[in-house]
Amino acid sequence: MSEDHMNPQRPETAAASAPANGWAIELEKINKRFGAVHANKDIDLSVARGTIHGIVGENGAGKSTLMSILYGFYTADSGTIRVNGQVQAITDSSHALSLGIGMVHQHFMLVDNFSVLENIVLGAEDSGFLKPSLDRARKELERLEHEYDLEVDPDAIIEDISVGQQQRVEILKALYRGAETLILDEPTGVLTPKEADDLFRVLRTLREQGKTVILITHKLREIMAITDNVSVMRQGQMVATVKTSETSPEQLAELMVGRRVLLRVEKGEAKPGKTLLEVQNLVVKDDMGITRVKDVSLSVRAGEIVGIAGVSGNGQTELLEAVSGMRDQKSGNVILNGNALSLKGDDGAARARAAGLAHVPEDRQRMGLVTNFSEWENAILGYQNSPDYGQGPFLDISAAKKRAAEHVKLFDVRPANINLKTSLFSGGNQQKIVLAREMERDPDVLVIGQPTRGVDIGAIEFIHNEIIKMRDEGKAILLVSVELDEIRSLADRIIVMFDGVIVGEADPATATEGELGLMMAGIHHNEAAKS
Amino acid sequence: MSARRPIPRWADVALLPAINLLLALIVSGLVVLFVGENPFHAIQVIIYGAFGYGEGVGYTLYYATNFIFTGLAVAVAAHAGLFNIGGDGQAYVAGLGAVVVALALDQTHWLLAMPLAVIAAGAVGGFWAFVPGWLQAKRGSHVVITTIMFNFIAAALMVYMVNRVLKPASTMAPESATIAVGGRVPQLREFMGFFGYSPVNLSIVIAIAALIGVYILVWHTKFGYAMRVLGQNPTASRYAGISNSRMIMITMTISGALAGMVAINEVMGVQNRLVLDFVAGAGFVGIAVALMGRNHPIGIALAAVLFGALYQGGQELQFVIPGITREMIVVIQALVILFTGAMEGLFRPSLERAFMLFSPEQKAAAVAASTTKTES
Amino acid sequence: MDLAAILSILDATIRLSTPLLLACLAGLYSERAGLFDIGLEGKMLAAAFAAGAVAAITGSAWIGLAAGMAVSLSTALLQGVAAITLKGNQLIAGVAINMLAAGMTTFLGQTWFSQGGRTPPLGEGGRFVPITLPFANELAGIPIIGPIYYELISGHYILVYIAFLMVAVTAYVLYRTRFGLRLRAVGESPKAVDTAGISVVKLRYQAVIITGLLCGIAGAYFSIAQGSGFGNNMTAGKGYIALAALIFAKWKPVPAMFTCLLFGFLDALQIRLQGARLGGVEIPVQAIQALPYVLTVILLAGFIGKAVGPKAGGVAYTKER
Amino acid sequence: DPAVIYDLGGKFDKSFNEAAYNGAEAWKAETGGSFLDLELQNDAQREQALRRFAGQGANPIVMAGFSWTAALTAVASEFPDTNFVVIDTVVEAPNVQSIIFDEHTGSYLVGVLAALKSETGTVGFVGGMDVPLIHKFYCGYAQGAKAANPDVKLIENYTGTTPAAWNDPVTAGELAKAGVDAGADVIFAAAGGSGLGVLQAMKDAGKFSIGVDSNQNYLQPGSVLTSMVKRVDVAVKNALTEAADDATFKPGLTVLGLAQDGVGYSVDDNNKALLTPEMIAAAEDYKAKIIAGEITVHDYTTDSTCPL
Ligand SMILES: Nc1ncnc2c1ncn2[C@@H]1O[C@H](COP(=O)(O)OP(=O)(O)OP(=O)(O)O)[C@@H](O)[C@H]1O
Ligand SMILES: Nc1ncnc2c1ncn2[C@@H]1O[C@H](COP(=O)(O)OP(=O)(O)OP(=O)(O)O)[C@@H](O)[C@H]1O
Ligand SMILES: [Mg+2]
Ligand SMILES: [Mg+2]
Repeated sequence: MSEDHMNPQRPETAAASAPANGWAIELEKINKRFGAVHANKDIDLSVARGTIHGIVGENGAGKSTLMSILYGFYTADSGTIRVNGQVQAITDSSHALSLGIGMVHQHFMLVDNFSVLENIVLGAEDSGFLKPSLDRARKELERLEHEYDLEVDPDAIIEDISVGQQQRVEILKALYRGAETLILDEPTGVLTPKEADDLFRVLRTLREQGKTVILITHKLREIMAITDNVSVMRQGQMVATVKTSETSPEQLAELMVGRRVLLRVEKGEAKPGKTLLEVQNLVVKDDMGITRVKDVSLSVRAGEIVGIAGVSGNGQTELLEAVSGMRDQKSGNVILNGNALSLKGDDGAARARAAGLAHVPEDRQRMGLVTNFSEWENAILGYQNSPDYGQGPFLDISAAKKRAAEHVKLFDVRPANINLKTSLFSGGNQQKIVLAREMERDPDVLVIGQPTRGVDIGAIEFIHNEIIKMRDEGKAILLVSVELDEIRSLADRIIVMFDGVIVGEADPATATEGELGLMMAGIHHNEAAKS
Repeated sequence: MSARRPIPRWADVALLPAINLLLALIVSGLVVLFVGENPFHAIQVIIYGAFGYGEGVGYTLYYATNFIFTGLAVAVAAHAGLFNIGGDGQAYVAGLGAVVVALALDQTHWLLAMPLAVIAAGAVGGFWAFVPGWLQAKRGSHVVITTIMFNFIAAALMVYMVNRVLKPASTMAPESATIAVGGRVPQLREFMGFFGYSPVNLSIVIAIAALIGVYILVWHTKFGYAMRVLGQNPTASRYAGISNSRMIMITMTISGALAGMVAINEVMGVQNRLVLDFVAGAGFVGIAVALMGRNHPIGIALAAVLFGALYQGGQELQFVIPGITREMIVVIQALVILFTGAMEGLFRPSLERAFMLFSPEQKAAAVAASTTKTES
Repeated sequence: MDLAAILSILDATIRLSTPLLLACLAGLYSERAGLFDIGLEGKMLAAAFAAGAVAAITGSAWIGLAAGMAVSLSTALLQGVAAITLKGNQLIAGVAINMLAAGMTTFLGQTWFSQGGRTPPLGEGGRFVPITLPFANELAGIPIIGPIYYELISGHYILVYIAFLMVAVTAYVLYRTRFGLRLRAVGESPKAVDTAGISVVKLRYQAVIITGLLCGIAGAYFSIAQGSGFGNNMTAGKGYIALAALIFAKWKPVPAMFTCLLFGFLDALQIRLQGARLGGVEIPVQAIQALPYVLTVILLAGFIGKAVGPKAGGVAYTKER
Repeated sequence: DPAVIYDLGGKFDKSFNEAAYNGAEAWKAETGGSFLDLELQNDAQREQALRRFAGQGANPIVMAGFSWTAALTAVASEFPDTNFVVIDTVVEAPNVQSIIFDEHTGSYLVGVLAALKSETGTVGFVGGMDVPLIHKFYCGYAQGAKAANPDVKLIENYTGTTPAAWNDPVTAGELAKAGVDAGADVIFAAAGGSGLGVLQAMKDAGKFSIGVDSNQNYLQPGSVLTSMVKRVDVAVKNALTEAADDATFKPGLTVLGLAQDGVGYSVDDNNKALLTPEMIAAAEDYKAKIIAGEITVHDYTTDSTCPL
């Protein structure tokens, strides 16, 4: 990479002179357009071998696009890629793999109904027959697992294992293919702190072995904790590359968003009122008939936020679905505003809404949105039968559009185009669309799952403030998040779930991360307190 | 690779289909040439036969009426994510509803008989789709299998009903008694001499109403909204408080009822009696019509007229050029489906490139892109 | 029912399920690769015609079979170009193929043979003959086992044995080979396949080729084994039934075999029940003719439950605009 | 020019449409004339085709099939100067000749032959679809078989319920095989193109079949016992000659039965060896009695019942 291509506004960077081990990856003047969107504009990026290089940036800044180009999944419109100093025209993923570049995508690229082993050998089989490949992979896997302390059951089916484990499979997949440079796109978005720690331990081991890691994340804490260098992108451009040791979260946040961001949640005392949501001895099964929620009781009062912490897959999802009427309870009761939620029919969610509940689902793309619908159509999802959106059987489109426009304005959804398909909005903005819809109905009870998953820090700040505002208006809020930080800063009471039961309750003001972590691992409160 | 951009909407909905249709006609022309006839003459005859004179137009519209009904039936189900292959069977059994009402009321007036027959045919056709819908909703039985099976069951049922129940004992032909004038749907030619002897009848008004009705249903009612949510994302529809099972059953019923309207056109409008296999594959043509019309009423109307024109134009071709047989006409229809439906993307890349060249700013970008590309 | 009657019905079951099974396995490859195929009917019909025509001309069943497979293959590739390369709607592609085959076969048949689209009846050699398995005659005398071996196992066309062999081959390929792994993966998640460095397009074409070849055998079975010469539309909707069987079997090879045997059995049963009486009253023949379809629906609703196909089925794979 | 319009089965249905076509071709060969013809695709085209040909001045217009009643009734009066000939149904109009065949009597004779040929005492019937005309064949056949052998067992089968029933030799062949397994050694096929499957299956089984409509004995020589011929070809050929001229045109009903050789059983080199002189004698005896009115064969289509 030559000096004269340097962007003059760019703060002087770690990338200026060649590092001791040389560059693993050098990108020069990369451009990529998607129709009218200029996703990558003249991007330069150099990654030193044997380092962990972070990339941060707002939603839609072009991070994933850049990495997809490096991985050969997209082709750049122009620009040069050097791998180990050699110019390469990476035409497809198999080419990237052969150059020792592996990638763990933001949305995992796994075959859900395959076993771990099958996913790992897919595309890297030794011969036409599967058995020798699988046998060799099993041995190799044992070695890798041992070397990096990455434990997964090779015969487990992907859809049965937790996201954390799925991610390990993705990493193992890359390592199995001999990756020297590993790209991770938002790897911790779905991980618990413990799982994230495990991941970082693995990444450090990789670095020790001389491998290179590129890490995209929205969590500045992680950047500070693990990376050597960090690059910041904004609106398709690379705005800075700095040594991590020479920067601070505040500076990074400002570079990303272009303004100061408050990295803490500011909230006053909770003033709890009467109980609005009560769950009594709830038992819930999942689609496979496995009992996921085992005799859970809890209550949420007006004006308080109850946070449910726990490693994902411990029944939170089914709890949320049962409370919001999407899934029938096997036994027990869900009482909304004093009325038990009826189990009749498969439209329970409508009855829950009628009783004053709003629901921000964990998985916005699968549940909270119809991604093929335009923004305005999504703005009425779940409330389509409300008289606000038309008398009798007819749908009043202009009323719906008007409401959608209000949502867009209030929640600063970008782009502010209510006719755009929601699949074309970034994750953060998709989340805002869902939040706006659910919050603006003025519900008594708000149930929220993973409110800031994959959302950039600017949007997180906004979303957290909105949730606090709801609480202060006297709503009962049940919050599920795998982000301990988030739970601790938002919740007034914390309930920890493990294996379908509540293992303890904690006060966010006093509970330490260690205590919570132990409870999330299934160790009961008192035991946790003792240890 | 060269940069592209999506072609303008008008080109997408008009130019591209026109090019595709042209290609289909060219390939069909080769088939015509193969049997030693003049392809240009053949195309001329098809177009003239379909649109060139009143009676031809009437026949085109009569066929289109059927295809609108079956196309809408497929489309409505498709919006809810259901693939109804059973339009043929639903239309067929609906004939029972139509003929029973028509025969019972044929001494009164069509103003009484027709609405009641519409209800009866709709109910029977709807029922024939409701059962697969119910099985899908409650038992998870794949609606594609069940509707295929119901087509065969309908055929068996109708052979029995026509020969053993509806057929007057003394007649030779397997058909019901003839419906008297009071039970017939008036022909358009009674009001508009233009249509000659063609059988286009007031059913086309029902078809137009159905087009508008489906448009309103799908895009302007809460039910239609719920239907589309289900079709796009069944998990999201549960989240939205929509009863998926109820939606499936109701949608299938509506779909079957629409297919059932074919019976009004055929039984009361054309044949004046129930004959075996009166649907003549219109249910299957409906699949192509709906797919080519992209499940939108306007598209369906256009596709239905296209197929109507191919049927009628094809018949004209047989009259005028004896060397052309009915199988060749099926081949031509298939080619039209192939090129305008399945291979509609054939020219999209070239069109995209062509439009690039007409857009100056894009042209500059493309040139820039290609030069940097060659440098690297 | 005596043994002879049972053997008669089971024998017919095997004959009737063979083309269904071949078509069903054919569909399995495409659908596992994420391509809906309602064009099985058309490919079989085209193959039946080609096999019948070529066998009539050359007098060789084997050349006829090869011709049937070649024509079915090219038809499948046409469908593949539409659905894979041009990313056209897979259902329309299937519908078009079905219509094209229906029209083309009769049209060409009439042009070439002037028998209304039929191909000339086949003489010796033009048609497959049932094969007698080793020792069938010797063992025929042994009670129970003998007749079962002689009537049921032995004495079928070679294509029948190929069909059943293909079940084992398919199961092996699908679950024990690299190709099978990739095939199953591409129908579930083409993106995962693509990022693993495998060409989705190539894989889907490979699947389409196998589909074409198997449909070719199925079609040839109609015209040069079970039948003698091609007749218009002689596949009579079997392609749709095969599709139903595939869904019924949840896209798995061994269940596909049992489903096709079941469908074949129901058909054989229907044939033998015509004219049956219930409580002294003759059951209308139409009721018996509808029986296989009614029973299928009942079995499906009662015992099979939800069939969830390959997740990526029906959509073309686009990685980039 | 005269015109011939075929029914939905198409010109080459191995059944009456094909016979009509053959008749027209024979007329052409004999007279050197030419004719127009058309295959229908659906019922709505019947009136269209009639008007079209009549409007073009085609005369006479000949059509085959029992479904023409309504269309011809409507159109005949519009073209009083055109002569129409319809086969298999009756339309009453001054310019229409309706030709119907006594299929039941012809079938009766092949029933007699079948019963006499059968060694098992079981004879079969495979029809295309369970429609009245096919029932008429069956009912005559059954009466004849019973007459020749009162203990005869009859197996009655139909190929299907969709239009494919007329073109499904595979299913028809399976029906024949099932019949053989149930003891039948002679099977009468009245199933259009499907019948070929019966002929083939019976040949494969080393048993006997009976063809229909045209003389099908040549299709599987030595296995086709005889064919129940229905001389649609002769009717068409005669119609093309006679109806062209008003002087020879015979409007009204023409019934072609055994006496007119409109129906009958075929004997030629292909099946001579299969029929013993006694069998032929018996058949001729029944034929004479039917013609003389000593035996009445019930016609199913008169009341939709079959007295068995
Ligand atoms: N396949 C695509 N087609 C069209 N536009 C795209 C496509 N992928 C990305 N874009 C556009 O490119 C821009 C950059 O997207 P990219 O996925 O790289 O963002 P990102 O930085 O990874 O964001 P996030 O933090 O949300 O993951 C987006 O604003 C989007 O509009
Ligand atoms: N097919 C597409 N067409 C247009 N834009 C797209 C497409 N796919 C993704 N994008 C855009 O790419 C950007 C990022 O997409 P990506 O899938 O990485 O984000 P996400 O997971 O939805 O959200 P998050 O932002 O943080 O992770 C978004 O701006 C999105 O709108
Ligand atoms: Mg991203
Ligand atoms: Mg993202």
